[in-house]
Amino acid sequence: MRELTYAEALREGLRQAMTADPSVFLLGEDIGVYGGAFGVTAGLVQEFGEQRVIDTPISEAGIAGACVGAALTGMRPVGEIQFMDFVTLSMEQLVLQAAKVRFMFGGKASVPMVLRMPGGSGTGAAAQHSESLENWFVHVPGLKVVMPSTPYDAKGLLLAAIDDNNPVIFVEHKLLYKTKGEVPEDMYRVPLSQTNIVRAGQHVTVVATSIMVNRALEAAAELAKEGIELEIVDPRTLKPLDDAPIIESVKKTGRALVVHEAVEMGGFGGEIVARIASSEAFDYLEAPIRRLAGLDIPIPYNRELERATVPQAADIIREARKLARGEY
Amino acid sequence: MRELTYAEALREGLRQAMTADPSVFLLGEDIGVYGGAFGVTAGLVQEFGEQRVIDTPISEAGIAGACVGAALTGMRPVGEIQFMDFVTLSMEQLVLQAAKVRFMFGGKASVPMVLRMPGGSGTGAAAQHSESLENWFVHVPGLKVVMPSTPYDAKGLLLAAIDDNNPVIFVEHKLLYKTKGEVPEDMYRVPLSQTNIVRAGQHVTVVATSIMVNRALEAAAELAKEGIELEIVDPRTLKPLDDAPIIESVKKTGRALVVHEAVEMGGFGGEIVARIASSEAFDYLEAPIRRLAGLDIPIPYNRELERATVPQAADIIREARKLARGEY
Amino acid sequence: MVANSPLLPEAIQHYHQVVEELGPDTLKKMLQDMHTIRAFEERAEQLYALGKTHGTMHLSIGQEGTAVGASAALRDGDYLLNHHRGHGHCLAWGSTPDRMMAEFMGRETGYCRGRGGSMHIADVEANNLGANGIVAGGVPIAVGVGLSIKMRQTDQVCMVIFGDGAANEGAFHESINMAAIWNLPVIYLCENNGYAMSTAVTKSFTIENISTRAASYNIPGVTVDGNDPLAVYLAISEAAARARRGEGPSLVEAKTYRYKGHSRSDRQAYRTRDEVNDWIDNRDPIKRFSTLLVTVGLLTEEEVAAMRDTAATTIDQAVEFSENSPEPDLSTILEGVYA
Amino acid sequence: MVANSPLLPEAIQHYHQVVEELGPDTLKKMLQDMHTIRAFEERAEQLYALGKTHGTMHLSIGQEGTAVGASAALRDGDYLLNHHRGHGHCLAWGSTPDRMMAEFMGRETGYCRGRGGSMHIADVEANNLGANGIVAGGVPIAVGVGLSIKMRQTDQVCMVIFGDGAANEGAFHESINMAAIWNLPVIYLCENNGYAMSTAVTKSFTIENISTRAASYNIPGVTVDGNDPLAVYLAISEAAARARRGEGPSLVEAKTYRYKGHSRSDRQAYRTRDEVNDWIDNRDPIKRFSTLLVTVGLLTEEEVAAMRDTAATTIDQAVEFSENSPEPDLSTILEGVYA
Ligand SMILES: Cc1ncc(C[n+]2csc(CCOP(=O)(O)OP(=O)(O)O)c2C)c(N)n1
Ligand SMILES: Cc1ncc(C[n+]2csc(CCOP(=O)(O)OP(=O)(O)O)c2C)c(N)n1
Ligand SMILES: [Mg+2]
Ligand SMILES: [Mg+2]
Repeated sequence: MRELTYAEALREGLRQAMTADPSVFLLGEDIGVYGGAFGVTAGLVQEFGEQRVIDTPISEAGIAGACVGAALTGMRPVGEIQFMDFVTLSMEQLVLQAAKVRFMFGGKASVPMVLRMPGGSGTGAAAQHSESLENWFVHVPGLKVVMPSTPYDAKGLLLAAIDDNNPVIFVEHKLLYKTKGEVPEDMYRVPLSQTNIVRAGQHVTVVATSIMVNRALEAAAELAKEGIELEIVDPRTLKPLDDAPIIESVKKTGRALVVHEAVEMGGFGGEIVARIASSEAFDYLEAPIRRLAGLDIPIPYNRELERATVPQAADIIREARKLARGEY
Repeated sequence: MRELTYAEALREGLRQAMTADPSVFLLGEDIGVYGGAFGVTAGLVQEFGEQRVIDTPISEAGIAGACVGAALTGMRPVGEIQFMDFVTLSMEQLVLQAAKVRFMFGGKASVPMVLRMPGGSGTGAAAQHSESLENWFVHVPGLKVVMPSTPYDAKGLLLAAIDDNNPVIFVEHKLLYKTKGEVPEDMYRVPLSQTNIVRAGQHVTVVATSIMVNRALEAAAELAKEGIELEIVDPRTLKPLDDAPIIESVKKTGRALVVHEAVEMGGFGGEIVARIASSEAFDYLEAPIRRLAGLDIPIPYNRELERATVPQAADIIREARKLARGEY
Repeated sequence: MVANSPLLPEAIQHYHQVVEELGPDTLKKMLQDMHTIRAFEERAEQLYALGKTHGTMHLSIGQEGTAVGASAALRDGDYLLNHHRGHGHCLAWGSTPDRMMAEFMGRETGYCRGRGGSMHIADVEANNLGANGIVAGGVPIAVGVGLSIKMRQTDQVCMVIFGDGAANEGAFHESINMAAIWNLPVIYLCENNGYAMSTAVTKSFTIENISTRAASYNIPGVTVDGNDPLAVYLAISEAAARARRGEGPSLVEAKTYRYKGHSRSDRQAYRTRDEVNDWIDNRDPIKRFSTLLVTVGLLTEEEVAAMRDTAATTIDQAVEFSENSPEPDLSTILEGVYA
Repeated sequence: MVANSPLLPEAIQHYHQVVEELGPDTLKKMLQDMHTIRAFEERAEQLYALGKTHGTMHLSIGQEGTAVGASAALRDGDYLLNHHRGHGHCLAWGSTPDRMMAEFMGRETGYCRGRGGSMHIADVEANNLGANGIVAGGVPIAVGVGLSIKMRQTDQVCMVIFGDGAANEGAFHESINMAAIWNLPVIYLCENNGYAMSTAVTKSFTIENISTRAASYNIPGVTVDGNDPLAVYLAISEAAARARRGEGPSLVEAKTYRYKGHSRSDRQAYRTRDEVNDWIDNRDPIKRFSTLLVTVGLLTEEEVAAMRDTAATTIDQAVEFSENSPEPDLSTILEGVYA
């Protein structure tokens, strides 16, 4: 099948959604002629015009508010926050308005908006341009949180997110934009809240998100040579979470390693661990449940420090091996 | 010993800190002649003047920024965010500036600020005035997060937070302001990052924060009648977390229930569960680790719905009893 | 009562400007609405004191002129976003006191099924997109509503009402700028009642009129007497006409005053009783508007009194409706979070 | 080179206004600094192209006039907060190219021990509180610095530099308002280079001059030619004097232009090559200032050329210093998070 990059897959999803539905439009900083900081929207303004691909001023609260208001009144805005870090400026609109309006109004309004944003480190952009803040949103009732790891999922989940009648925080990863994978041409959806078993294996369940899925796959290939088979589980939608496949997997393997790039403390990994530890999988556990995640430091600029701050394939290999060998 | 309310204890802490150190000052909305939305700062402007008890415009990003700038240049600001919900407007300054400046500058600056804010539901203030967002901050390297449950801790932790050379998010609880407890008159400190065993017991470890400590104590009194003894553990400082006493306690009881008011999903409870599940306490567990926390909905206005959204003593009793009886 | 309220010469002038356009019925209805708003809020305060509601509330008693003047200038299909002190705006926009009171009392029959309460009353069917518990919370949303109108190519407008305090939130600035650069049909109505909670505008602004800030966005900015409903009507009408012509947003500042404390528990140490009384005695919008309508011969004093009684009856019924309404069923607690 | 750059009459006039105050040495040093800044950034760009650094960088080539003019107007002890396009500000403030280059190259000897990089260079000992990766990120911090100065009762001032794009962040508005109501010694310097990334000011503002926004806070607002260092010097001097007299903040807008793309990967589809060339050919701050100093007889053309060489040597040495400096030790990775 045809291969696209993650960025191209997203662009194709946006293009198809905009073509199919005139209420879909894009807004964000430098998404027009510049094509977005990571090129995701390149060419779309030429195709759909400045009325539907709207460059905004540098006003992240305004961008979020514009999405909320448009969504409340019949449109399906897809906003872009240039780097996930800047969503710190949109929190009030996202958390106190977008997420709550429907409930506060007794179920009588809906906010079908998507807010795309790239998270993650690895580009040397340092502490203020490298955050992984998805768990903040997971903690907010009323929001959905989606985090694709492959080009296929990127397009399919984006289309499903645009269809969805709720505010969806759509977290991309800078280092994934150039990764390639098979992407069908049709306007397919990957349903939200459907956890994916990326690789089957019987020894250790690795629950990984976003770029960590790729690193887990690398680790799995290595460990397979030692006879250790990882089962890699990608939730894809972090909220609402489809946790049944995770629990099932751990029941099978008896060992769980949860891997994400975000800082470990207070992160999404805790949620996964807690789901496992309070589930029927508890009785099947043969080892402590381990997390592998970002160090509790801001992302450093220096390349080596930056790499060492977040899990790499080698770290997954080390941890999974220990789990498999009963060294915990 | 003399009893004070939680609000009075905080006020006494502020007064003592301001008296002892001219670099300590307060700023926030309506903290002067109004005395703060919950009366915590009542009388302080009369005592210290408008130069040191500063009413601000309604500009939460500005308040946070003012704290950061003052802290960077030799002052020790204590800011107030009127309701924790409004800190959604301060996130950029707190997370991208206050928390990171020191690290980004190679350790060459410090940001000794405290930002006080009341969280929690129970006053009928509905979805936009009742949030418990502490885990967002727990997830941010460079911040400290403190959450006192008693008047004694409120004063002692506040003084320790003001002494601390890092940005401290100090989370109070609206329903605790009027609770009473013994508070020494001297300027004592409760050291940060010192978990407190509030009640000893051998059957179930209950890790509880803020107002849930009180509810856990109520539950413990009830369950004691049935011969079930809860051990109640209050982290007090959520970040950096002193987890050793928690692990120790679970090793003793073999059962853990983590209770907080914040929404369960993506909350601090996950962190506690994960610490336990990956620790040596794992081998001592006789039951799944359970969480009891806020429902995944915005806080409703209606009084009964509001109550039912967050854990009450009866819920703790039910869950702890099940754990103790091996019903999980 | 009518007699001792000074009639400003501008009021008469405004009356002559609008009487053709609005007609006597609308003018009377505006006064009736002012009475209804006041009665609603006085009752709300009582209910609170009696412990029949919990939570908080923000009363707009004294500010009724702005609410009715602004609403009268707009049409069915237009959008409203308002703020925490929003009972008056909702009533003037046409919400029924029954369902508002039921919401205030946390009942299933309330506009928000008892989930929202006083600070979150919305009437989505009437394009009232809600009060807001967050200062300036609705202001950025107005950009999106404006964009949506523009993209859907209707001739609707969106009015967003906020207080003086809100004009110091960054969101105010971002929103107006966006509406200005995109020429959106948004009316920014700043209801300047002199205080943000305890903070006087003189302490939080260095300018006399908040409408001055319109110049930062090169849009019209006017300040009007918020206690003169016709002055507000005229300003909002002009802003609406401009918006419908595709010429973009306007900032209207209505100067008014709240008689009650900020919310339920306010000792009001930040202002003097004399200041409050001066407004009540000399600038009350209901008294003034009554005097006007009596002076021009549209109403008799008796008819004015009857309006007050009608308002009281309406509110009695609203309370009765609410008290007879069920509380939300606990089993429905998880409803309405996701669509 | 000097010859073909037009000398504006204002430049001569400004020269006569400042020559007494600044003296020839400072004027010469300003030109030398402009050369050093340009050389630093040209080298930074090369190093990036050679793969010797990672991350991103924002070059201020073309904007050197604002940086040196503003710094010259302030004193030791004053505070600086600046922004992502900050190399020039830091160098003009007195930071050494060695440690800046080392930071840019992620070395332990850099100002931030290699943790910050280009966007976060700070020189805390010199009261340079740092560049900022967040648009308008430093702007609210300035309020706190101003408050702190006021409370400590020193005669320091705080200058915060930001771009045109930053003036559309809510934080800009909140900050200036707070500084205005409290009369804080803060100078807001908006370096308007015509674009925020790809977005022209004409698309994101409806006003001609961003300094117009000062009126919203009742503070002085002026717009000056940012490519005339003396014009910037004069405006900042006046703002500083005002601030030191306790009269509060000012907003100074310096209009300038960046020659390079926004950051490392910018195709610049949003502007024409002609537009860029026009600025380079006709308004270059270094050429202009050179022409001025030659015209008034302070320097010869040869001396100007020597300055360029000196700058090149300085930067050679800075690169050498950096390349010989160690990278941070991995074992120190957890350091510096908490005090
Ligand atoms: C973001 C935010 N900050 C603070 C508050 C608390 N608060 C509620 S109303 C209010 C005063 C608002 O003043 P103004 O905008 O003038 O409206 P008014 O109450 O005078 O009608 C404050 C500080 C809030 N609800 N939201
Ligand atoms: C809050 C925030 N939003 C967006 C960005 C991405 N960004 C970095 S610089 C920039 C343009 C800034 O323009 P301006 O303020 O005019 O400064 P200039 O780059 O022109 O010097 C943008 C959009 C950011 N760093 N921070
Ligand atoms: Mg007000
Ligand atoms: Mg610019």
